[in-house]
Amino acid sequence: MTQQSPALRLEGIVKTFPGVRALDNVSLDVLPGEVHALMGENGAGKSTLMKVLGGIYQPDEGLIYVGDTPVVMSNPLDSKAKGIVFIHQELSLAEELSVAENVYLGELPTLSFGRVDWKTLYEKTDAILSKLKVGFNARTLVGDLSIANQQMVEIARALTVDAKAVIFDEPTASLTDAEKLVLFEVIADLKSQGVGIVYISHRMEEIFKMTDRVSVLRDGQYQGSLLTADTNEEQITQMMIGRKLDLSRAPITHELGDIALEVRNLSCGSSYQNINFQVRSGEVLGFYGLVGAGRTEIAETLFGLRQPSAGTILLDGEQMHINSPSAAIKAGISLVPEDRKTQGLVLGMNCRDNMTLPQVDDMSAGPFVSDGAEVAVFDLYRDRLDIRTPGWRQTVGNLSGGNQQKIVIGKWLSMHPKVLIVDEPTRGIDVGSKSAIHKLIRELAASGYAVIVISSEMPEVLHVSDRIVAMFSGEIIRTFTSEDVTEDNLIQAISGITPK
Amino acid sequence: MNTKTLLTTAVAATVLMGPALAMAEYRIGITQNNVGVDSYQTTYERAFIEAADANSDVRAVVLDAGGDVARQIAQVDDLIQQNVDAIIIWPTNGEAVIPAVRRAQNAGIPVVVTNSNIAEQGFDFIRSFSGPDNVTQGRRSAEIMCDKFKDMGIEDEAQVVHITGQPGYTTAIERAGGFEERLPEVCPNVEVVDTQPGDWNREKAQQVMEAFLTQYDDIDGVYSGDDNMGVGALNAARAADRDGIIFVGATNFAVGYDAMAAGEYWGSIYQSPVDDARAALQTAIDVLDGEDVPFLNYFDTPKITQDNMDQFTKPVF
Amino acid sequence: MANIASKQVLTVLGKQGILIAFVLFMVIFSLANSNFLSLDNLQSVIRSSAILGVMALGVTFVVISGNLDLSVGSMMSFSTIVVLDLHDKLGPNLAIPTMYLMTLGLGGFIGYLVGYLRLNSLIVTLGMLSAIHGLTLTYSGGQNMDIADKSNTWFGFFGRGEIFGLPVPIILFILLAAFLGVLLAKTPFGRKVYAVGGNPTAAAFSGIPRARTVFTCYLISAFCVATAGLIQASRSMGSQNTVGQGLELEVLAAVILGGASLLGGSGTIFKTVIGILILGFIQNGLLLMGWPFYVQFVITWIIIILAVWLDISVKRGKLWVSN
Amino acid sequence: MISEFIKRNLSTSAIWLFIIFELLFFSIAGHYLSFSDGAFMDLNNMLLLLNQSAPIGIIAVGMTLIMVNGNIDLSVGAVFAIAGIVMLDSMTWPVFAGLGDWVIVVSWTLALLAGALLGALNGLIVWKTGVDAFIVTLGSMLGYRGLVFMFNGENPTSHLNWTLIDFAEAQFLGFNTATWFLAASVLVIWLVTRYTVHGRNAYAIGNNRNAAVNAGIRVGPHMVINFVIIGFLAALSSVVFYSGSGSVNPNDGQLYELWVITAVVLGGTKLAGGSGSVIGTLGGVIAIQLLRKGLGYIGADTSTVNLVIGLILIVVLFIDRQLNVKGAQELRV
Repeated sequence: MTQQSPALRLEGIVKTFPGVRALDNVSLDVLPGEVHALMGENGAGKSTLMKVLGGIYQPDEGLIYVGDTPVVMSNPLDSKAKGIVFIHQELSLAEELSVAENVYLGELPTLSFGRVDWKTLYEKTDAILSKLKVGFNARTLVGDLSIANQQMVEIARALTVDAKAVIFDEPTASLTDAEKLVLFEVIADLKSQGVGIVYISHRMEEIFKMTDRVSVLRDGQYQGSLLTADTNEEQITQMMIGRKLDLSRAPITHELGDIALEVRNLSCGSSYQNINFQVRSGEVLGFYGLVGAGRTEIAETLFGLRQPSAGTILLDGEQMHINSPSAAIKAGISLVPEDRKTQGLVLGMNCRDNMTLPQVDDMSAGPFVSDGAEVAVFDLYRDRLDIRTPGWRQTVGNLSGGNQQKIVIGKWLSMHPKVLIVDEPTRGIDVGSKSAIHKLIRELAASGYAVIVISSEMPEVLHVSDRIVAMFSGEIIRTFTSEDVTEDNLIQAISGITPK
Repeated sequence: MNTKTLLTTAVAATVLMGPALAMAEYRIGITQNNVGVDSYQTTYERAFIEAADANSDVRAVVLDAGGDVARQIAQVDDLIQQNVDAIIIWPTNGEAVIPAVRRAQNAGIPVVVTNSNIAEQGFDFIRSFSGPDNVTQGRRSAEIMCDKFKDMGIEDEAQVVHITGQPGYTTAIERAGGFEERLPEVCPNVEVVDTQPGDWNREKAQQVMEAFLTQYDDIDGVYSGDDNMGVGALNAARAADRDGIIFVGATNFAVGYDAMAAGEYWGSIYQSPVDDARAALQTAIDVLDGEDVPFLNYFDTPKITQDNMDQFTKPVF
Repeated sequence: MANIASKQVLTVLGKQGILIAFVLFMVIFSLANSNFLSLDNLQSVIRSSAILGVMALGVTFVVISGNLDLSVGSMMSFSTIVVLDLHDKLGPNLAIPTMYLMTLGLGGFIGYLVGYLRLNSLIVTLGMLSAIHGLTLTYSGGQNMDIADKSNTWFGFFGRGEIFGLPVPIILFILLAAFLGVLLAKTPFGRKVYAVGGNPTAAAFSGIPRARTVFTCYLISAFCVATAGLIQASRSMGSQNTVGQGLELEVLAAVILGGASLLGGSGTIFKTVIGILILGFIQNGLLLMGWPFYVQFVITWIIIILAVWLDISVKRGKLWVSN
Repeated sequence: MISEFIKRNLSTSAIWLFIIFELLFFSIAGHYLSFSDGAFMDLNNMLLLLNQSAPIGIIAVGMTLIMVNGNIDLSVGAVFAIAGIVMLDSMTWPVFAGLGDWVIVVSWTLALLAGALLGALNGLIVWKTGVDAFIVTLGSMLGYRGLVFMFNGENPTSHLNWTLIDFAEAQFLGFNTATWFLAASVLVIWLVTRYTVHGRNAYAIGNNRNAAVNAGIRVGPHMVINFVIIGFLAALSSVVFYSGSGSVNPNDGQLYELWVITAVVLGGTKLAGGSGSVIGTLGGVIAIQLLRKGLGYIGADTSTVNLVIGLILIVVLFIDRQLNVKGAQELRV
């Protein structure tokens, strides 16, 4: 290792909450000009650590150094002033304000009497934007930008200060490949300026492409750091979960049934055009593509949340008119939506009520909801999906991400659908729960469900799918079978590169 | 086709309204307190419009302040702006309208106050007040009650509760003042044990009375600022099976008149909104005609009790 | 240790705070005035709270579904005026159902605007507050409505009647509270109301029709308003056009006091009833102690803020917000 | 992007189109229905209109800031009454007896201070307890009204000072005192919203509170400042108005909150916060005052005024919805 002092150094950080030791003696150093990956399952302590760095939490013990100076951060602005900058995973922008105001949110340049110095503001922002090579300027309203461009605004924020360390928290979640390349250039640029970079991501490909070192947290404890070049995916995973993870393809061990769902020439405005595919019962059909390729929109159309502009949907060979979710449910289609917190769950409700929500009309004894029937359903799927909760009265908002996702899956399994659509089944879920959910999807297919899995993670699609539909820009480019799929041609298909 | 229709309408309107406008000698604007809040004010408005329509020399601009003093002041300014010949005002607040009334006077527009007078500082700016004498009404109610107590022989021990009108409203203040001033004069031993506002509202008065009934075991008389509230109080007493209470009100409403006929309600003050409205309009016309108008132009509001009610027709409101 | 103890105190207070406050008030008032706890007075308070209470039951549904209803006051005036007017024209047998239908029509209109057209409920009901008042005035011509022959009708039953010594308004309030309480807590519809209010998107993704659920909530609210109007009309046999003016805020205050969140998704009928009784007893208690009516305004202010504050500080685990 | 631009401008200019429509309608209808000689669109009548818009208008300017910030204030009517009482009552306090007409300055200051304090109290409660502003101010709407009554029981508080009234009735460059105060409030708050850090942060907080918090903006102090401003403006509206009328009923200002909110929403400010402008609000205020004035001018009665204003509010909301409606193929949740 080099002799230079780290850009950011943590020493023996301890943070306890009532009953939990969220961070247990964590030490970490990020060198100037280094991209340092921080990995760990959800609940491993990453976000607590970030909050300590952001001044939102004060550590119980331990010291933070920026350069050689020990610092105490009292709030996010304070930590930014001390040279630690965050780029958050969730967009955190004010849409009615201009790009410039968002970039300098919380620290607008001022003149006397608290006036905003617009001239300086626009000049400084445009200077940053030109570095990012984006197609909009400082005066554009953020609300008029695409999601990806909004993410670029978020990144522009990090460049406003003389940062010693920049922390990227899942920055590529909503970026296209082209935009990812710009982001990686930005990171390389920061790196060459001697900034220390912390890169948090679940995506192994990015970790191996981008980072110099990997540090792993597990259960609030520091597990060690490895040079990225010297390690591999399995080793990191093992550090994260403490055991080996099987990412190999599960063999098909059962016969496929009849065609459960067929879609012919389905189009929906500008979202997607001329979509054709079939799913058999017992089969897992993967949909792979970039965010915005039209995958989620197809799922939402099948579930009656959007109206197609053309095309037909056949279920068991019969043409269906699905104009509402209740019609879809009745027809036997279920959708596990991509965002469980906003779309999947009523967070203030208890576990049981969430699980039985779509079928509450059928749970009744006379005019009343039957407590017994509901608890029976809940118990069944709690056991089957191994949902960890103190009891059905527990408010769903208090569960971990993995358990929440299992509640959503249980909710739709209990409807006994013919076709189960799962959109991003493991987004934001720790590795352990991830593999449990993958296993579950395979089992569901084996027991005769037709399953559609939409995912942005290639290992996931490869792992669970029998066939994979590759989408690009609203169209199906190619449907792969398990024999002809390779990582290379899959990536080419979803990037709009025509295969040779 | 459309243009033609429009043209025809326009011509027709000119033909019909032109002469009418030309003939109208006086344009009189009125801004009322809060039409629709109770029947008295509604009947007043209707009577006023009828009286104005009946008089071919008068065109009336009829406005309503909705109980909001700011809106009333705006309406006075509007009337000044429209350059009416006279303004009649039913003040939402007897003092707050004084500057607006002064503006009217400065613009050369005579102002007549109706129903509820403005404060004394404003007397210089108005030509006349036309309406009931609310202080006298309060005094008369006290007399009605006292006389009844004397008949019953309880004038030395009787306990009275008092339900007032809308807080801050001149009529309410004047009636309450008159009552509380006169009662000790005629019946020095009668005690007013409690006073609460009923906001001119029957339901509110009923609630207030319910609490009074719980709180005081001995209530001999109830004075309410008007019959509407009085009937609310009566309902409460009936529901609690408390008989023998003497109810006296003011502004005899139809419901009060009926209750009197039924022997449940003792007395009130007979005050007709029709008389009130006509008197106001006539006062304004007289002022415009240059006649000599008394400054305080009270119309008579006599006592009405179960004993003499056959001399009065049932109020229409 | 002390910290944990205070946290437990906070939790208990938060969960049962409203009940504790309720009991506290009862004790204070009964010490201050011996008549306060008399059966007569208790009955009188509940009876006079019944009208407000019946309206609050309906508004509870609307609030749990994530909306507001500021039009209940002027809608109640409308029902009262209409049923009184129709009583003499059609007789009570026809007048009552007709009035219910007309009120439900207004509720349905609001429900359509908020449910199906997805317009903001605060503004819609604010507009309807004014519009329905205008409608009532147009209908009545601004005149008070009185039943001509008060002694010769059974119409007084709903407001003045008694069954086994219990006033009918109280019985109606209890029956409606029980019915709506069960509807909200025990039926599929009630579950949907909570889901739609708690997370409308997730409800839609679960196949629950938001529009129809919200629409139904406004119908329920209108039904309650019509019942309140009926009790009111029957009780006084005559009414002004402004009889319900301002009640919307008292009703809302009671619902909030009962712990329903304005964001939707939480609250119960039982808690709303407690909220109504607290308001009723404060009003009555202060009146009995001979305090002017406006002291009640100030006390209601303090209680509402304390109640909601306690509720949310339990949820976030601390009393004060720092940021 | 172009259609976005058109939509954005259409929704902000809609209120002015509506005002033009009202002017034309009342001019034409008034020609047939009014007994007045003067034309509706007479210059003096329009100047009067601005003057009459002031009481609601000055408060609405403050409400715009509050609503842009993502809050609401239902207590403005009660603050209006309290400030009026403080001003009129303090003019008679013996302490100030020697001041002559200078007492006016002192009384104005006291009233404005009272308004700002009551606003600050609301703001502090909203900030420190974390209770929703709707609930806090619903409570203080009652509580402050209680304070009004405690001042002077149920009696009006009155004091006629002719110097003060002359000041209120004065004209400068053709505009009335109240109009100047309205214009000044609009201008100052417009400058605050456009050009100050506080104003921009208020938009940011209303737009995306989490983003603002993450960026280190201290949400609480900004909210308190805005509540102080609206309290101050409610008091300013009050002192301007009561300078010209001299008497406060304890019930004055009731329902003002509803009128003010109506004006602000008509002016295009979003209830959810983050979007809106005081210029639009000025349009909303003028539109309402014009409607009241015009309906009176053509002889409509109270019931019609209520009906029309209520329905217009709903129609405006409906049109706004239609302008922002999503395509048929969009997600329907």
